[in-house]
Amino acid sequence: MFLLIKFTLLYAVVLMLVALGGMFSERSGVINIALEGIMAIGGLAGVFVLALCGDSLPSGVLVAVSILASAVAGILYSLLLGFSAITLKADQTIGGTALNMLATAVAIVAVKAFNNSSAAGNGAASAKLSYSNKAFIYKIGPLTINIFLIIGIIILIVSYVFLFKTKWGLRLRACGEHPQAADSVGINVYQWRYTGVMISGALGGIGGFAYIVPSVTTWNFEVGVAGAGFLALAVMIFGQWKPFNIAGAAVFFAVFRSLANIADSTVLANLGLSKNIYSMMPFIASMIILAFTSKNSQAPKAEGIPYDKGAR
Amino acid sequence: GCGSSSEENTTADNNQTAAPAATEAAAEESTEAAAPAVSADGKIAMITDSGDITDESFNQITWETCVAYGDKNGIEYQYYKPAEDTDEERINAIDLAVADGATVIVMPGYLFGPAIAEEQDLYPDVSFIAVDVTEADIVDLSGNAVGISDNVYICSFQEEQAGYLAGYAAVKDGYTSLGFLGGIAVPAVIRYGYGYIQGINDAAEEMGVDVDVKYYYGGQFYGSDAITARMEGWYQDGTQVVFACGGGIYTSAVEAAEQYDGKVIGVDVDQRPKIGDLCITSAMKGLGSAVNSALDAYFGGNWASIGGKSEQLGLAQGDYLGLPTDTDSWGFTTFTVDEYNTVLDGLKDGSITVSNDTENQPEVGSHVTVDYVE
Amino acid sequence: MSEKTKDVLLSIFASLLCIVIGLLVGLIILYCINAENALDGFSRIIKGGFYLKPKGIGSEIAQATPLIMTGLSVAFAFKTGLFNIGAAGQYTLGVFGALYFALILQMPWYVCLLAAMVCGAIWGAVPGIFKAYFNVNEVITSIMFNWIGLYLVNELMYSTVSGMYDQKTTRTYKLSSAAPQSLIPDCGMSAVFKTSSTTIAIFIAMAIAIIMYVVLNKTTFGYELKACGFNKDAAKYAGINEKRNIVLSMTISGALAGIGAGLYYLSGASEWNPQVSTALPAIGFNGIPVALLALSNPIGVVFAAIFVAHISVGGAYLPTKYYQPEIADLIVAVIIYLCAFVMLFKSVVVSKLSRKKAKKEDVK
Amino acid sequence: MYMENEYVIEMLNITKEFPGIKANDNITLQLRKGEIHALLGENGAGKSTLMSILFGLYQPTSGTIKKNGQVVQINTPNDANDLNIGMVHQHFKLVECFSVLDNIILGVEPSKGLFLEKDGARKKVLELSERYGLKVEPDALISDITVGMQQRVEILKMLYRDNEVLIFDEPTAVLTPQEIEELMKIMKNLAHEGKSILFITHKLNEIMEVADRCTILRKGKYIGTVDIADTTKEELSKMMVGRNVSFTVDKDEKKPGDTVLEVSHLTVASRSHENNAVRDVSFQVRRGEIVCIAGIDGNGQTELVQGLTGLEKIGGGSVKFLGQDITNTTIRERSKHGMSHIPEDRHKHGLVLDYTLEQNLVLQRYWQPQFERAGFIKSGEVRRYAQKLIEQYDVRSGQGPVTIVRSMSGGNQQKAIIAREIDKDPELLVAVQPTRGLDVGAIEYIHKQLVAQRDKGKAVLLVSLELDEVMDVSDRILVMYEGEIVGELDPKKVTVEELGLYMAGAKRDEVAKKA
Ligand SMILES: Nc1ncnc2c1ncn2[C@@H]1O[C@H](COP(=O)(O)OP(=O)(O)OP(=O)(O)O)[C@@H](O)[C@H]1O
Ligand SMILES: Nc1ncnc2c1ncn2[C@@H]1O[C@H](COP(=O)(O)OP(=O)(O)OP(=O)(O)O)[C@@H](O)[C@H]1O
Ligand SMILES: [Mg+2]
Ligand SMILES: [Mg+2]
Repeated sequence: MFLLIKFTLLYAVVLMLVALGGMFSERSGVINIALEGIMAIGGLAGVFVLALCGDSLPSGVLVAVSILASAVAGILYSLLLGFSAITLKADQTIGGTALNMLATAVAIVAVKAFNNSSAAGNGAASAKLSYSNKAFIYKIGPLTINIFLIIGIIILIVSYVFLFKTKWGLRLRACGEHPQAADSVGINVYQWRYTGVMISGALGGIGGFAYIVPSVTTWNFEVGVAGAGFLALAVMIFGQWKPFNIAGAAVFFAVFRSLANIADSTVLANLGLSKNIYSMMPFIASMIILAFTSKNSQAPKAEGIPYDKGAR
Repeated sequence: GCGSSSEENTTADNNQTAAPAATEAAAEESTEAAAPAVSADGKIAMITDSGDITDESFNQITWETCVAYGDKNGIEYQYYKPAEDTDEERINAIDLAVADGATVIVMPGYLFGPAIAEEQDLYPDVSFIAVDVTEADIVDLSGNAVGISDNVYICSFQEEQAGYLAGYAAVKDGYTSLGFLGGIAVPAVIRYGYGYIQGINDAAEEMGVDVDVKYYYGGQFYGSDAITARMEGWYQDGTQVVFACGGGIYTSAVEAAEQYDGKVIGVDVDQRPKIGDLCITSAMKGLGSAVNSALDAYFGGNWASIGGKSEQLGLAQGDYLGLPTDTDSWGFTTFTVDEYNTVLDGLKDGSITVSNDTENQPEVGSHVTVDYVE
Repeated sequence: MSEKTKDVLLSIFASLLCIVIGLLVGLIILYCINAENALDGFSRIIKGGFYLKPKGIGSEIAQATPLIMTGLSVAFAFKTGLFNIGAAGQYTLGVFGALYFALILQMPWYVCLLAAMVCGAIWGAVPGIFKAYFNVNEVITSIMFNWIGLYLVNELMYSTVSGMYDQKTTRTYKLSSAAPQSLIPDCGMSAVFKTSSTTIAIFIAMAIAIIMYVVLNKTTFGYELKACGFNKDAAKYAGINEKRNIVLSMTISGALAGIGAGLYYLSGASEWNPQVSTALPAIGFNGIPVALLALSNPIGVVFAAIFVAHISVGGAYLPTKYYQPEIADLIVAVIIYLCAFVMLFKSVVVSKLSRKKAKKEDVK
Repeated sequence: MYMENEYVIEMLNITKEFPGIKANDNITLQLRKGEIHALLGENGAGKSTLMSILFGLYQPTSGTIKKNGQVVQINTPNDANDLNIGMVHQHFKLVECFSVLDNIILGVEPSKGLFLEKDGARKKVLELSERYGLKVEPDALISDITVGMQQRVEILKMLYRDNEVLIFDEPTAVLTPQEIEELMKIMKNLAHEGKSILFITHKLNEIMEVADRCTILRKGKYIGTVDIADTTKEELSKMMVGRNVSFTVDKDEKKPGDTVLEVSHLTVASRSHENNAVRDVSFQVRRGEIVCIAGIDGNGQTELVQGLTGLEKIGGGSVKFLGQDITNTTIRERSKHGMSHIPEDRHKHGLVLDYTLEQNLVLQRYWQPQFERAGFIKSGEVRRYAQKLIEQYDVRSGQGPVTIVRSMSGGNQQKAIIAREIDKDPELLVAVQPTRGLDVGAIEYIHKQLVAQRDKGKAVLLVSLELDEVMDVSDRILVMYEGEIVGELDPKKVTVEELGLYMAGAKRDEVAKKA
């Protein structure tokens, strides 16, 4: 049971962080299908920091620096989406898809080049990085939690406050709902859309790092983040672009994801369901729920439509 | 701990020291002896089957052996990765290697069977060394069995014997709740696993204790969050030791073991130096030394001694399999090296037999329950 | 020159521009990693399958075939206003259909191909139904059904249906030995390319591309589908059943991806490995850049797919001593990223041209 | 007044080019403090463009802007705001899912520390609304309030920002005569308080009523500025189009025949607003008459037409067409039976903008044997047919039949639709706002076509928001208010004012409902 709670929390925080990122991007009007790739790049940067200066820094500093690195890398990578979707007004879904494919290739080549330079250099380095995650993990009684749980809760609350209690939130949302209206009252739509995309980059990057670090100490970048980014997109839609709903949806998805991995050590082992079945379930569940809720979807009205100041 | 880079520790030299003592010594000797005869005008090519040379398993061990051999003797080497996981691309990779001037091609993995069948006669001047490949694997693309030609040497190992030893020793040492975490269910992995269960069974019957085993293939040769989670579940559920048998997948078992004071059994080479004390032993096979001696035969002008041969290397043939017995690597508390040697002898002289059937799950007695997790 | 040919030339120019930039980036990457061998590596990529004649050409053909189909799948959806990111899932289902009919039912190849098509079609239809009747965006549904499909197929092949998965090779049984009647005939092509799996599949794919071109441009059915794609409200106004058409578009799109799987696996080149469960077939996703590169023109898809197969194969011939094989993936990915801008390149060129024209007219 | 020659705003020699068109060509406009200055011109004359430049949405290609005699740069709406210039746009710029208050404060949000502080804003808004008679509910969502209230929100947005120069772009197009009356009062009130107002409208009466001066544009060029006191409606319209315009339509007495369309107790649900749905509507349309549905935008006309034409599901009641019950038949069936439909939104429904002109001209008929054989389109036949229509209806475009429709001007797009729908030779022509946004010449032409249909003995159901059109073209007027028909009127007997009362729901005729 503790294990189920542990893994549910672990995955839920990841999904929530990334889904919140997606929410910011979409609330500003940009569909961010590149979350999967952003996660991979953010995770890569964070892990690089851990692998490079894992021993030389005090753990508090290490945690801060590595998380910062993942956020910054996520932001930088998300700027590629911003550039294509906002500045060049290209199709957002297509740009995002391209970035997803690019991310894995970049991560593999980068890790291999890194391993090559530090190892024998015979061209045979692996796409794996090893690191220590001790600084991120805490034990409370029988329950193991990681630092991202705390960060996640803080970010959840901050997201809510930012979006609904500050003027920036109001402006960001206006850009996703009616960019012409925002523009006409002097709000710089391009700037806010970049802001939205960059926040999603930061949260996606941290989310990718949070996905990789607490559970393992070696990561093979050939798999990217194994579909977690797409799952987060589903969580975001499921959560109807609202922070607390997203948190709830993340927990729901996380329960199934955990079960897929640990069902054989719980009472559910008697059901004899295979991992594949558990893996399928959150997707099927969200499809069913989407079918019932989509009629009154809360999706930002202007999402996916490039804003062209000159257009009428 | 395991936080250190895996690269340094998995070098070929480590392989060699990790290989069973007798074989290793033999390999060393022959290298030394044949050294003057080694002609450097060959070129080694190694081709991976479906994985990467960084799988921390057969591909990597083979590659590192080739690298060490090449560096030592000043021979050029390169590896090739087929564009796709298909026989055709493996064939293309052989063509490419030959086109690049390779004179001896090393191929680890039973998947090379059809490629060898198709290519062996096309390049009579090129020598092929295939490990983990059996005669049954050498079929042409339509599935008809083909004999091997003189320019081909294939060998495979009786991993079930190493697995047997590991399982037997673990139960003898007092463990009653065990796990098997395989990588991809390739025949070698299955043989390890099924041997492991047979060893567990024999020890449990002997001692009359009840033992339960969880048995699972992760489907990958690397650790990941999902596998770690599963292992945490096992350890938390009472599993005491897990035989992590699939390249880098051991990292997940180790992660989980560290949190729950569990133990791990390594595979292929002695993994205790890499993993640390929670690795109680490793089921080893002499893959590196087999490759090494085959290369020696080729470059030493003795190809004829192995060409056209298909060898199934087991304890009857030499010390190709076993557990590490150095005091540094001996992680058992009650089980002794003497007891180990007794079983080892039994396997060598055939008084103990281990089935190598990979199609059917091994039969177990009333003391053992195996939970095959899907 | 008529407007239409001008437009076609402009499209081709934009696509070529994107390819050239992508390749240049690739060359720069090669230089950064190992300057000495960059040119040699680059020439291997450019030569593609021709570096290893004739087998390399054979494998280029083998890889291009399913790519044409997934490219057509995505392009067809694009033409009808939908983004089918689910080709990977439909392809996966297609694999199951083809192999089930081949290995279990021992059917001739065309029946198996049909089965692959139907399975893909079903997996495409579902997002279509969700879009038409529940107003759920097809992108998100397709993504979800990709994963559902992958887990489902793996579950079916690995444990539910016995007789498909070969324990010994850890993948499905080889068709050449277990179901030779299900292999697509090669009509002597294998001999030409010294391969075993170069079959007429490539011609089937090309024929389908031509059929798709005709259907989209010459028939009332294509007229309706495209009308729905451009403006579904106007289509509805014109009495076209736009919901049915959305479902139909996605169904056909899925069927095309399914056929792609059938053509590939029924050629006997490869077997499905249900244990590698974390990855969707890349061929499904690579259909997207192929379609983009071709600006969704079915004939263009054929060339784009061959091009992508060409540099992928070439990438595999990179000397591993200096370069990781993934460099090829990286270059393809860069080209894909640039593909998102093909339309943009095109409109930039158009506006440059029209500005020039306007200036000329001003002068007059 | 001592500031007689002091201008608040001067736009001097403004030129604005769009690709292929000079929307403003050397235009000069001077606005005095405290005056209401009207801006008049045909569609596409460049009025909105000029105002957008003043508001910082567009940058002029050349020319200067002065505020109080100082040259200023207005690069963004922010700059305009800083100069106290505000604008109510032709199409409201309100975020639908935000509250009224949020829309008003957007861009100038009062904050305390990091957080929004709305209480002060709410007080200020209520004060302003009290002072200028602009009734709003600060916490209602925009999507839930009427168009009239939305406009008040737009005005409050400007007042909240303490703007001195107020631009109104066609503010009256969507209002009832009574609401227009009210707005005129508010504008005078504002001008009296010292605000300077720029006012765009197509309605000469309004200019005559409130404006002090009027600047006229034609095809992007400056024609002149006149004092309203010294001019007449006729003079203004002549300056605007360059010729005398007849404001009336010539037509004979109507000779109604059999009933073509019979609607009884029709109910249609609405997608967006509960109160816009059609509720229990009954009426008939006969051969040889033009029946007009009048009403303010958003009172159920759209849904009514969508129900009749099959675009929307009918909730209750029945529709009989040529004696047959078509309540639940498909759009295609209705079309086959002889119903034509000129849709309200030509871009949304009427045209596939990315198709060529010829493809659009067969949009309703491509499946007929004339154009189809064995599933294939007879492209030669389509070309011939398109050429015929283009010639007959004088549809102008760059490349004839193969022009992509998106590149055609709005007027010609509309003509293409009208050609297509009329050439179907329908029994019933449903025309929704067929002249929306068109210039006078085009309007004249379309009205002639409608009357010609009627004279051929066809039935015409016209839906229009333009009172002039309603009065001129129709033979019978049905007024819709909040989804119901509240009056059946004879255009020859009713006055515009009375019609306005019906439209505003102030007057209703119970007899009409039972018809
Ligand atoms: N963003 C734009 N891009 C291209 N052309 C434009 C753009 N905005 C306006 N135009 C063109 O400039 C001309 C003037 O348009 P404008 O909207 O100013 O007219 P208007 O006088 O306001 O007309 P209306 O009475 O219909 O509102 C038109 O021909 C229009 O097509
Ligand atoms: N979005 C656009 N894309 C391309 N061209 C445009 C666009 N908008 C306007 N134009 C061009 O501007 C010219 C005038 O268009 P505009 O729409 O103002 O015409 P209009 O007769 O005033 O009709 P409307 O009632 O739609 O305003 C047309 O020739 C058209 O080609
Ligand atoms: Mg206009
Ligand atoms: Mg205007």
